[in-house]
Amino acid sequence: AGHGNSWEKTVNEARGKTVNWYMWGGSPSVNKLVNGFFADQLKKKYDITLRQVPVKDIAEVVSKLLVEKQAGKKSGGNVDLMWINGENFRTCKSNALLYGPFADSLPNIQFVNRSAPTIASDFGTPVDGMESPWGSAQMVMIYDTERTPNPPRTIPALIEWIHSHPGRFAYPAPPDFTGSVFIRHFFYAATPTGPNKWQGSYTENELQQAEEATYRQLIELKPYLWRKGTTYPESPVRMDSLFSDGQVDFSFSYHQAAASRNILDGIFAKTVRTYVFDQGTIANTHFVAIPFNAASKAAAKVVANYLLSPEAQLKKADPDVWGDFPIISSNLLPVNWQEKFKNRPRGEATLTDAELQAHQLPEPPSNILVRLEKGWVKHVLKGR
Amino acid sequence: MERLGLRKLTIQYGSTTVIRDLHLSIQDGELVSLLGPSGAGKTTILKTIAGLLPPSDGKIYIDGKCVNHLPAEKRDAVLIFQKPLLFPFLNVNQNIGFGLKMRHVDRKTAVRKIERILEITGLNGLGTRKIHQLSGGQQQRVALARGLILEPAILLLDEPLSNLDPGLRGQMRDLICSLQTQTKTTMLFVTHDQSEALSISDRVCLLLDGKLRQSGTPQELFYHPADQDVARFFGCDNILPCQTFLPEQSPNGRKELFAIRPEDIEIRTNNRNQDCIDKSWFNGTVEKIIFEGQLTKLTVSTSPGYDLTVLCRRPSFHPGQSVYLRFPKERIHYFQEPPEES
Amino acid sequence: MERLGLRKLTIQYGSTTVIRDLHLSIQDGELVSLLGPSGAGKTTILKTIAGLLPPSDGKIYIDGKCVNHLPAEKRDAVLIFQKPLLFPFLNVNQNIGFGLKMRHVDRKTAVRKIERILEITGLNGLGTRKIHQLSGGQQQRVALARGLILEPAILLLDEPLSNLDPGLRGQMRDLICSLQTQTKTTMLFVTHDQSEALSISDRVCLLLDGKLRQSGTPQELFYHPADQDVARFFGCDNILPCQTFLPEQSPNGRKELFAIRPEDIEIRTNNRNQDCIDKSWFNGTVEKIIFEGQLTKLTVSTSPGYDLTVLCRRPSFHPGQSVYLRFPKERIHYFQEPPEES
Amino acid sequence: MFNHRNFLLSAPVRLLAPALVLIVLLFVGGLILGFLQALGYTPDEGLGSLTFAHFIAVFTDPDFIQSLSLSFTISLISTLLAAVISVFLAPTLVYGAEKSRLLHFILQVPLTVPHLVVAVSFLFLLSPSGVISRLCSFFGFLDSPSSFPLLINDDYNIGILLVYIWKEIPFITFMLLAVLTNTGPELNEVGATLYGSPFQRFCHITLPILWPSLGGASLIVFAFTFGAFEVPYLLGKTYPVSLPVWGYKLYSDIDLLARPEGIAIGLIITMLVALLIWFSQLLIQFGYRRGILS
Amino acid sequence: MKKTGLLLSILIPVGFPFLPLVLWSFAEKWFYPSLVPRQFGMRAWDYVFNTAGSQILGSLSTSFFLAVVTAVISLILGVPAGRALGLHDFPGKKLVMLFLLLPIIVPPLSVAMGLHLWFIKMNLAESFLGVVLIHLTFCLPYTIYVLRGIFSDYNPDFEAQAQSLGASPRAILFRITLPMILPGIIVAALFSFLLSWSQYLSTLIIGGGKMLTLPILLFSLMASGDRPVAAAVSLVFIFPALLALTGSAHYLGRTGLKGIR
Ligand SMILES: Nc1ncnc2c1ncn2[C@@H]1O[C@H](COP(=O)(O)OP(=O)(O)OP(=O)(O)O)[C@@H](O)[C@H]1O
Ligand SMILES: Nc1ncnc2c1ncn2[C@@H]1O[C@H](COP(=O)(O)OP(=O)(O)OP(=O)(O)O)[C@@H](O)[C@H]1O
Ligand SMILES: [Mg+2]
Ligand SMILES: [Mg+2]
Repeated sequence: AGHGNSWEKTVNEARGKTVNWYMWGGSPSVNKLVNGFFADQLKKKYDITLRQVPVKDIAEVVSKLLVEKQAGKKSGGNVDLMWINGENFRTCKSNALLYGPFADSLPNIQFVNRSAPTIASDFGTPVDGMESPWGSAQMVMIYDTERTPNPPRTIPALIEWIHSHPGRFAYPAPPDFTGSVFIRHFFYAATPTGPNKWQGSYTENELQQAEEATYRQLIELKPYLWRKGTTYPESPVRMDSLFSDGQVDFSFSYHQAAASRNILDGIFAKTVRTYVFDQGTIANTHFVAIPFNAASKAAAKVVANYLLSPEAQLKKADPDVWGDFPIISSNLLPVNWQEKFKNRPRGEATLTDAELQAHQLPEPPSNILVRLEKGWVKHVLKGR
Repeated sequence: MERLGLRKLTIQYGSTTVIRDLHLSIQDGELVSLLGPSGAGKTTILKTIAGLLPPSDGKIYIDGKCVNHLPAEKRDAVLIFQKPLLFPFLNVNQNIGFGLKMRHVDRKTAVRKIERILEITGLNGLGTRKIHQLSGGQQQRVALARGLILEPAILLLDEPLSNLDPGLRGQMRDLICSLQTQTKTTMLFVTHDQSEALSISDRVCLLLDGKLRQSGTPQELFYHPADQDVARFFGCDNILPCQTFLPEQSPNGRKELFAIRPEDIEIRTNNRNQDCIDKSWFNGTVEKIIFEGQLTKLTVSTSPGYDLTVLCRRPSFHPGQSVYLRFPKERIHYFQEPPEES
Repeated sequence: MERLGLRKLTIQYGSTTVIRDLHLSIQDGELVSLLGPSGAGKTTILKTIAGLLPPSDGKIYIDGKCVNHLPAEKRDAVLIFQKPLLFPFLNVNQNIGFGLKMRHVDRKTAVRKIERILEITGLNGLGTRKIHQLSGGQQQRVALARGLILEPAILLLDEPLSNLDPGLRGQMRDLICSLQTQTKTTMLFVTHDQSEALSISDRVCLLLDGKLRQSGTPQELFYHPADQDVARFFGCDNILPCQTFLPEQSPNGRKELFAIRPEDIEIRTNNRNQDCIDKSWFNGTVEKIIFEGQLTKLTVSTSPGYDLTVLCRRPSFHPGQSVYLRFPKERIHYFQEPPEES
Repeated sequence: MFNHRNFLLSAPVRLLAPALVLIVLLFVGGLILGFLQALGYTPDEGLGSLTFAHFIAVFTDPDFIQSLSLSFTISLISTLLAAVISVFLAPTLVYGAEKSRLLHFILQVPLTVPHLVVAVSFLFLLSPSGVISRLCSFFGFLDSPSSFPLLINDDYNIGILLVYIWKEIPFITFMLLAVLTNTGPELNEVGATLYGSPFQRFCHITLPILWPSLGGASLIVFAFTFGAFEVPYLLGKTYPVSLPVWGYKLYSDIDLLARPEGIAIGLIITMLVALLIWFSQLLIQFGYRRGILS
Repeated sequence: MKKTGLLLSILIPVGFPFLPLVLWSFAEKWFYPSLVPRQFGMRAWDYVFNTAGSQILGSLSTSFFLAVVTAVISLILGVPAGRALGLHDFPGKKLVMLFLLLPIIVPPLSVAMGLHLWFIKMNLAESFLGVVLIHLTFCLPYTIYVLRGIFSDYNPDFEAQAQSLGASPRAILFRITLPMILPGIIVAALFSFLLSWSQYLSTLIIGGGKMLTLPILLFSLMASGDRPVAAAVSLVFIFPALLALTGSAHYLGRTGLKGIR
């Protein structure tokens, strides 16, 4: 009851406030969901004005917070909520840029299986309630059944395919996050003992060997890539255009429902489908966090809580809306909601939950991720 | 009654003195012209009177009151600039009424006044025209009207005719004269054109090198110049030593130079000997003949070694011809003071 | 030898005809001036001759060859514009040598020629000056030199003096005259100033309303105008009906009007009765007296109801005075043709 | 308060003061503060930790030469091309269609379109599947889409150059048009009567007239393209990147240590531009002394 | 004839880049290599005006007010400065001019980076005022540049004439000086407006995304690869600028937008 009481206070405090939610603004469907349904509901339910601030890369916001901290701006900050995970979270956490812990005080956190490793830690960094989960995603390969009836289902097969189809494959240049996740699959393929190796303990030497093998593969692949690897699509979106324009035969997305969305928007042909590698593809969780100097912390918490509500999660999972995985476990939900989640529609190109869950790989710790991105730039891109 | 009085007026731009110790007094209803070559400082004087430039010394009186410390908009002297300077974003009526508006004259009176002034400046029917739809002469008339309508104690006109065609210039000159007679406005009219100054004004003031050299009726300045410079300014190039040409006539030893106007010199061919026995005639040779229309200009070299300029009508000489010349006694002008070195 | 010939030259801007059926012929070594009021089309003619404007009809001959289809740079006619239009990015020498450079004249010859022309235009020592370091008169001289150095078949001068101070204007006029005598360059000199045209040229062509009205020596145009407009242009305002003033002198019935120059009218006070018995004298009343310096302008109303303009020196009349006037027989100019309606 | 008589009569100093204060505070102040930060100043550590290390890090980075030469080539080529085309375009417009208001309006349109939008539209035009590629393929010039040459994110920066040329030609042309209309056709007519052929007139009259403002306009174009971010960011290759893109990437890196280096790159751009102005002034003065210019 | 040829040879290269923007904004389905969209539709425009309407309208008005306020302040400071530089001669004029006009050449990037930290400290970062200030660093010099040109052709005798006709200094300023330089003021305002309107990086650095102007919105949309939406927003972005140009075409006269960047 005490718990409920303090939450009531939070909700009261949040009333009439504005929440500036800084987030990647590159997806019209996400923008539409946030500015439309979410904003309307929050206004109606809590009298909170949700204002989306679209940014190109959330890292810019992290660096902005760093400067604000440096400049001693301890309150009244403009960022109330940010969509974040991985390296950005690690930077924020280690530089004390976050308000919290707050996630465990959200009433709706009860629907989340907090002990699941992908939720308890974010790219190897313990979450500790400093951020609140609100969705998860998995990388899927995208292909056109008309052009490539039998896509390669393993990394080695993909490599072989690229060799025999020069110029028909491209990947975005890391540190773009889609490009980055793609090379992590190569890194896992180059790890003899399998991906789980990096979740536990490993030696520097082992890491270096796997890294070098990864780069060797990628360098060797360069001449067979689109434009002979002299340039890379700078975003997944650019790669999607290349794919839909028939310049390349594959695309991939760190979002399992993106292809269905694109078919609906007329960007992809109706014959486009997705698949996952036999060894699996990487999946992760994305979170929202509240900066240390946020002006409307209470309202931000209410928003974070709302994002975990079955209603918001179901809406978000609708392929017509976005198609993002729900982060809440349906077995923790009331029965009527369990039904709704089970029967929710799926896009025609989206794989089934079972298929996807059977092929999930964890993210490596974010320090490895950063090393891979930097190493790729140095060795593969610049050729040093 | 003295409308305008300047007492020991000195004006400087930075450290260069343009006008030094100027005295001037203009009576009610007079039209005085201020004549001087380009750069003499005429505009400078008008601007100072109008209050647009501060004098560095001296006093300015308008209607008997010293106005040195009044800003331009409070002085009852209106300056009309050389260029019409009509406000291009206002029409003719609005331009003419500008000064009235600034003085908060009520609309009705203003309209009546504007109508009357349009009438007397011959601008009827042009009231609603835009400025760029007017010819140069019309623009200048609007500028005049704009000043006249305020009925200032004194109207200062800065070469209002110099931007006009010769034909128009004559018309405008007549217009100003007739306006002056009609409205009795006191005017100070600045010009660098002597015939303009001589023909238009009651009194001419000649300004040379920042000083007022002579002031008087047009005839006084033209026929009785105060010094050599004044004489030369009015086209009297023949300034000669008394000793050489008039050894016995020289009334007293002090006078060293005299002037004779080119059109006053008598000239004859020297073959009609019968008349030339008079001692007052002397020899010369025609060097150059330039036909200038009404008068023809001869350059005649004389035996004492002086080149004389002679103006005469329809001469029948030819270059190289030997002629007789005479200076009619009554036309010789002796300078009042010993001429300065220049 | 004919240097320049214009035959039935017609020039239009769009659909308005500025020059109609112009004939003109200029012989080798002549200095002809083309005189006309502002807007008469003088510049237009020069530009057409120089090849900068295409004529809409007629032929242009230079040195006997028809040049209608040659572009400006291939015509042997050099135009000197009203403004000096010196190239600001070149110094004096480079400006003067511009035409030689265009003709690929070798450096040595060019330097020699430039030196000579600097000499005769009085610009010695200014060769390396920048343009903006020159006075207005010097700039105009450089412009002249720049044309003269090319020794063109004909040099076209467009009011080269009109931008200069009166003092400088006289000097430059003399310079052009002396250059013309020295270099024997054929020149067509455009001006709107009659005294300039009369004093400078061998022959004057008067352009009015797009037509060549009269062409002849300065004296011919001044004293024997071809028609009323020409007479009026040269300041002869007294154009009178023969019947009223000269009933018996009228040589034949066809002549309806005559002209008498204002300075040619004899005028006397009518109190000296002894002389005025002659029938040729008639009565008048002085209306207005304007002192203009050398001459004084009288407006005299006559009993037949005409206002005459009379110019005389040092008159002793006063307005309202009754005077006697006479038209000397030999000064009366009958027009050759019946005057047109205007 | 604002005194109207002061506005009309007072000394230039008082008229200039407000603008000068603002520019000195913001512009000069910004540069100085930037310099301090590039030297490692942080509010926490104060002035004690100043060091040239960040500048040295930038200068010794092998990417620096690459980025510099990339930025320099883009600016130089686009400036040169735009200047050359404008020099021919401006006289054609003045002597060919002086009074055409429509033409002038059309030519002004590119001036109002932001670089960002131009970059977007050229992306749509030039990309491998862009409108031009589609046109080529429609008319059968292409056998496969990948045979269309790479014009965006390419080795030769064709896309960036085209955007700049499209934007800057009108800019330079308008500067030149103003000079030509102010000068009027008379000098050219003088040249014609002094025997100059059209080509000689172009070389000996039109060019010298245009030279000063052409130089000024080109300088502005060069400096602008040298310091601009949007176009190379959107249309440039993945690697190497132009100096401003590199600078901003470092500045907004989540690694705080990269920030002074980013600011250092911004200042290096500023210094290079200042150097360029100084050098061109020197050239002009040299030209004066030698009598090449006047 | 020749004129028409010239007109076309200008119109085509100028107009061509607008073609893909217009086509894409109405494209529903447009796969390579078809020359024109296979299916036209209003999806993108629907997104711009309905779905994201409030956001786009919001950034449109942010951009607009930013540009207008910047232009107005530039004029208030720039008119006196332009007058001093155009009308008066004084020692050190060249140096002052260099100072005032240098920001035209120096990229705003460096200044914005330098000021950012202090703007945060003074609570100017992510504020309207802060962004106005950073825009002023390059808009004001442009305004001064334009007005200096206007004032160097300006005849102060008009003011003297008005004063002699009895106008007080205040009346002279509002009834003579400002009307006389109105074309210059319009051009200068347009310059400032356009410069501020299309500014991206310095707005981003100082505004930090909070000042959501059109360029920032367009930039984040560019990442989406939704070409129809990007094209539609681009067109929305150009439109007010073109409108401003058309509206002031009368004042621009023959010299036009000389010197705008
Ligand atoms: N603002 C000024 N600063 C310095 N000197 C000036 C200024 N205005 C005029 N002068 C100088 O003062 C002298 C007188 O100038 P002013 O304009 O009064 O002559 P002006 O008699 O009106 O000549 P004009 O007939 O050419 O109009 C000239 O030598 C001129 O160079
Ligand atoms: N480019 C033009 N287009 C149309 N009409 C013109 C043009 N140039 C001149 N005119 C008209 O042609 C007529 C003759 O002009 P022109 O310049 O030849 O006169 P001008 O005799 O040289 O006059 P001024 O003495 O003023 O120089 C004038 O009525 C003028 O308005
Ligand atoms: Mg003057
Ligand atoms: Mg002319």
